[in-house]
Amino acid sequence: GKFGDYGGQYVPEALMPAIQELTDAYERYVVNNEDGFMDEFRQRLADFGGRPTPLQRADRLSERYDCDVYLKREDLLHGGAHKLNNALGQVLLAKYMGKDRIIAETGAGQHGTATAMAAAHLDMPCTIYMGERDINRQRPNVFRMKLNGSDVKPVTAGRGTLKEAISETMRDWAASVETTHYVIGSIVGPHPFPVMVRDFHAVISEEMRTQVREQTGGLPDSVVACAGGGSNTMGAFAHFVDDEDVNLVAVEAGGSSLAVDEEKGVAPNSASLSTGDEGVLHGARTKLLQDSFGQIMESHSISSGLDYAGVGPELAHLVDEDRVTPVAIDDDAALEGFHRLSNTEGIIPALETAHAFGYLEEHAEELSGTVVVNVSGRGDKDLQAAIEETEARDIPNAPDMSMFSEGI
Amino acid sequence: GKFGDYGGQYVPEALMPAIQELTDAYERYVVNNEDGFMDEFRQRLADFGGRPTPLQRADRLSERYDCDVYLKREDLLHGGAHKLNNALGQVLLAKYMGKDRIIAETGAGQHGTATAMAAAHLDMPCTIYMGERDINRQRPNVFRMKLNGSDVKPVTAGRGTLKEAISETMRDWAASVETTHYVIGSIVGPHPFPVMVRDFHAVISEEMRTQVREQTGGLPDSVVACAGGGSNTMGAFAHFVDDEDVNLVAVEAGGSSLAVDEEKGVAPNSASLSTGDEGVLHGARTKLLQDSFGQIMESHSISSGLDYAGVGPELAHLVDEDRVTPVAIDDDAALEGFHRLSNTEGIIPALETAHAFGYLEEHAEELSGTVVVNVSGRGDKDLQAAIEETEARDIPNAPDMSMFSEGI
Amino acid sequence: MADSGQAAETRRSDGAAANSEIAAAFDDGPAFIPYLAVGDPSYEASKAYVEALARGGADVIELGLPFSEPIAEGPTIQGAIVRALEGGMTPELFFEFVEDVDVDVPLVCMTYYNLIYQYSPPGSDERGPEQFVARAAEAGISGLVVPDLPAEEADPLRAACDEHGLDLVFIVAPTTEGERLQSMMERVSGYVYVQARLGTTGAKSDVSDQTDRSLQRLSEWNVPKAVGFGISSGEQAERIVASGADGIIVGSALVDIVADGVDSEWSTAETADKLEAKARELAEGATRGQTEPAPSDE
Amino acid sequence: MADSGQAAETRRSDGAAANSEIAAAFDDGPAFIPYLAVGDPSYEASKAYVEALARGGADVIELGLPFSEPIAEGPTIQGAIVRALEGGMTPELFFEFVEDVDVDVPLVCMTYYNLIYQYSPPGSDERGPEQFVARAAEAGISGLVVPDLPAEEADPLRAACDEHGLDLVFIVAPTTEGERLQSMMERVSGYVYVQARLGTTGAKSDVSDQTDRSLQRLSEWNVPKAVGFGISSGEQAERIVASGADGIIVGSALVDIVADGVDSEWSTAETADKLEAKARELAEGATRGQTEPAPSDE
Repeated sequence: GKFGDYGGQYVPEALMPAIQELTDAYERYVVNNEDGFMDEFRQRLADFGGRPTPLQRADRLSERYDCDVYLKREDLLHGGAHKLNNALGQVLLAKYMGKDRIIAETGAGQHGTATAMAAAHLDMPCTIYMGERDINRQRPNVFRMKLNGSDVKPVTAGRGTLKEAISETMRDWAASVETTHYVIGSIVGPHPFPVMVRDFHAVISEEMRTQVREQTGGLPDSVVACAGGGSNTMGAFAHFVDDEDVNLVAVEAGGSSLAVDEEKGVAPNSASLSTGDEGVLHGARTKLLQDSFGQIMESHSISSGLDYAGVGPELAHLVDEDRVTPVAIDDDAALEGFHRLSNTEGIIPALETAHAFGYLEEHAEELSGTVVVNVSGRGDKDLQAAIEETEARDIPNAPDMSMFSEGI
Repeated sequence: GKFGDYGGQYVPEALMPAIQELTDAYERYVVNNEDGFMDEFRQRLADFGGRPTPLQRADRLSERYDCDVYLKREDLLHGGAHKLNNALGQVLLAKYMGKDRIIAETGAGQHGTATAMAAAHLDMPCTIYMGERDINRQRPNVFRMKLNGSDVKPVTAGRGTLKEAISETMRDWAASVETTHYVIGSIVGPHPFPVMVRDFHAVISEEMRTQVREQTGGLPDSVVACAGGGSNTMGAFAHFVDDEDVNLVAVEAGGSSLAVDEEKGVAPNSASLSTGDEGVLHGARTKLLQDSFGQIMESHSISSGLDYAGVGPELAHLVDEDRVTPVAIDDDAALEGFHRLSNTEGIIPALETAHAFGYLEEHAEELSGTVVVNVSGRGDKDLQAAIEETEARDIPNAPDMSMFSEGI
Repeated sequence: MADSGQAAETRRSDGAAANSEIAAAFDDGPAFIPYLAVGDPSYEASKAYVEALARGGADVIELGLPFSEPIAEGPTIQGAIVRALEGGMTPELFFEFVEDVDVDVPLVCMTYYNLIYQYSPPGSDERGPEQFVARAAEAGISGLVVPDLPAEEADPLRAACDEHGLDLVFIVAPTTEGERLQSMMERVSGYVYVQARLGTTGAKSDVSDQTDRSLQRLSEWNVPKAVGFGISSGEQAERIVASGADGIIVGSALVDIVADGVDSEWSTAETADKLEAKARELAEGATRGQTEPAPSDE
Repeated sequence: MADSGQAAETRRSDGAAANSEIAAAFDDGPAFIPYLAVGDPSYEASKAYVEALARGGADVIELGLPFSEPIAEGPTIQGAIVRALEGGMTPELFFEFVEDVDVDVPLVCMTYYNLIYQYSPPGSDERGPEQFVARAAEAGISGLVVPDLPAEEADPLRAACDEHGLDLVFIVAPTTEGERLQSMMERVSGYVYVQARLGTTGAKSDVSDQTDRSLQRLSEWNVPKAVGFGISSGEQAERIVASGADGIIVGSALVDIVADGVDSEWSTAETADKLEAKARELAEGATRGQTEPAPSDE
């Protein structure tokens, strides 16, 4: 459960037995494929999820950057993002463990919708906690969860966002731990979540490795993925960690600035790998955005899915070991990347994913050979945000959007 | 170019040379794979589009209907519907033909978004005509087209809907035919469009046939697909037409009633296969919703993608030959099907697709053996419509949606 | 049937009109052929307008029978069709109009194929081209133009026209060549509608030099060549005729006047006067074209 | 260091408190241990409230040092923490408060591990448990409760506590069993916090019979057992003590009074009076529990 000094199990005592039970189940079913768990998981990922996702050469980007840019198309997974890999794995694991109920929290709603889908598919009752403010900002996702039969519980405490929803889900779990599994949505939280979520997403790099060999005859020179909590990142990196010649680039949300406003407790970015300090949050020791007292800062990113003050402990460790290079890409560059992929390749990426394309543009001179970018999700969910954020800036490659000034 | 008495080329003389050039190109590239056209098409469908799409057993539906229900997951194709098969095929064909511009019309925006994606992917300038009223109803799709770099031209004539957009696109084509290809979005229009669009979508049933054999060891007993113009329908049927033992069921939009209001020129349905008469529309002889004078009726369906007064001539012919069974499913049953697939299988279907699930429920006693349903598209685009239409009715299996009364 | 078969044979061999009135219209110098949609904006107004065109010098008049999906029309004529349909125009009313309108020039019906295909006379269950043409002939229609009916699909209608002594006019586009041209030449009668440029109907200030090339391509046809698409002034009419056209067809420039009348709430008489004046300008232009030498590039 | 090592060894062998004041608090009948978040809703008010609890009969007081992500707390205490943070509470102010508050019972600091892990004294660059515990000891804190620090991760903090003579209280949940129970028993000192039921903190009207079972599981531990989670009345306090608890811990029921005071804009004195009265009810209930026979099912 440790990655160097990171990781661990910093949770209330009431949850420890559940964490231990989960650790045991993880080892039996996920690591050792007991009862054919991993076989069923992979079959369902194929049939229900649509795996394998393609590895596609991006012709225009390759020309622009004078190298071979390949796109790993996680945006084509059911639900529109890599999130399903993990949600499906955990809900299935809960079934194997004999749990009869699933809970999860969600901020922007991506993990919530993936969990709701997986729960419907596997016929598991599901409750999803979501801050009231987030509910109002992400109504289409709330509706999707309800359509999938999940119970969406508004959390009114505090500011009504992800942090409060996490606390509320922890509370539910602390009270229901014997019958309920808490589906954590990234490679964060106490052990075994970081390794388990990584293992469920590792199918991304497993496929990537085979596909890039088939298409280019060798391994990639770089693998690039955006990083918030880091689940798509570790999914894209996992099978390349031992290949020392493959550069692994984790692109964080640089937000509007890497500076912090300690007075207000606000970091206008989510670059915990680049700028964070070691600390303990949500059950694990990792790199965090925190003030000098250890209070967690409010993070910020144009993409709500990267907007988290922590990061997976394994990524933090790989950065300390110089195996993974963290790069911060700011909101403006991410938006430009969003528009570039949309209008030159015909793929509208999630704003999270767009950061990886901002990286290609800003670090073009460092690119060479084969560069694989993990297209972690599609941007349909971000249309309104893209309009507002594009209008607020001068983005040279954006289409004329005057007709959308009042929203879509 | 004929299917019995249906089909043909009823177009203005100015377009005939283009139609003939297209016929020639269709035969060379699509039928005879000249210059490896079909190979490139299939490769791009795989890498860019995400083919093959899975064939998934639907466990809950299978239990409910006491047979084996399989879902062909076209909703997982890039863009969220089968539409890309055809759009990518035609844009690529236009490139092989040396055209340097693409035009298309769109009503609900699904064909427009697919064409815009394909055009961006293949670096082809693209203009899309869309009625002004449709633009205002489908703003997210308009935005997606613009993000993909297409020029969206509002059509203000008449009522500002699909009919007017078709006329306007025809006008553009009549003036620009030498340099421009018109990407028609369904198996309608003059020859070679109905066969060409069918051939591009036939990959659906080609995959389906292999997959169902792999999973069940035999052919399906029935293949079920919704039918508007009929492109997903013929795509799902094409490779089974010669297998006389496979029932082919085309599920049309029964709207609110199969009766017509001749006075107002309105058919409150889009059931041209079940209730239409032979006539000539948009270049082909086929079954139409028309008044006794031959004026085209305004059709209606809860799903804008089925809302068309005509249908592909090949489908009309197969219905006359008793090879395809047309069934009309009304708005209420379609909505119930929408909710059923969403909350029992974790897949939110397009409202078009939902008609096929309405069919399963209403004709449950006729189902047996292996029933394959073509899930032609995902429902993300329909969330607002689903809220409004569900609220206006008493749908027993819908979630509580009171919080969405004001929209999402 | 034997008679009509013979008529067709005659037509095809000599290129003459099946309908003597249309043939006569081209005998006497270049023909001016205006178009209006019947029922735009009302039955009565439309009647006054058509009569005004005749007074203004029309040699043949094309009467549009409005169809709900006019895919070959530009926005101007589409507007006229929408107004006519909203005013309640139907095929049967159209034929009554033909019987009713007080003009002594041949009338050609311009419509889309579905209305012909679906037509059934009041009280009858039979539908189709034969029924339509019979009723048209009875009402006094001399010929038909069907923009969405290519020569390849035209045989049933051609046969019905032959049977009832109607001409069937085809449209030749700038892009029409080779076999298709041949196929049309074999089926056309009355006159050939020479499309001056690519695109749909609509008044344009430039008249393309594609016209000259089109007329050259048709030089061996034994049928009068009437040029349409985009003619809006007497001067243009003059140039076209001087280039060798046997007639000019004008639609959108006249429909524009009807539309202005609707928008500006002119009286029917006022609009009719403007139409008559415009018709006169065009007819006179056409006449000048025949007497003047063809304009040179100098 | 040698000394503290010895202290730890002593503690583990005999289960006694490392801190004599906490040990003393349990000597004299059942201990009443109330909780409040420091700085809720302000430094001054909070001081008055804590002093009121002491007057009401508190034997030990748990003082919450607020952390921004209180994952183990119910909504009531989370609300207190939000108010305290908005009021500007910091670790340094917390220690000043401890030095400042006028009570003569032992004070236990309840907080989350990140604040301990990050703590650095003013003017120092060094961070961590050792720094935190040193400052806490200096300020007069007698013990620590860290809800998100399981026994497995507690060794650095345990060592610092031993060095500075502080107790480290662990929470035993209804689900804690076997090796984990053992591991905690080896590390606990002062008292063990027995969680009465699953869930997070928060006043409930029912007190689960899980309490009885938990107390039985811990019967062999040589450390006082204080039961918390959901106790809100003197009657409940009485029952819990009668079941064998050595003390009761009450947080949410008191924080509710503070929250009511904020909502209703009571004066600080008014709220303090209500807190004192509630404390007295609970303390008296606990005392009754010890003298009465345990309630039977009859």
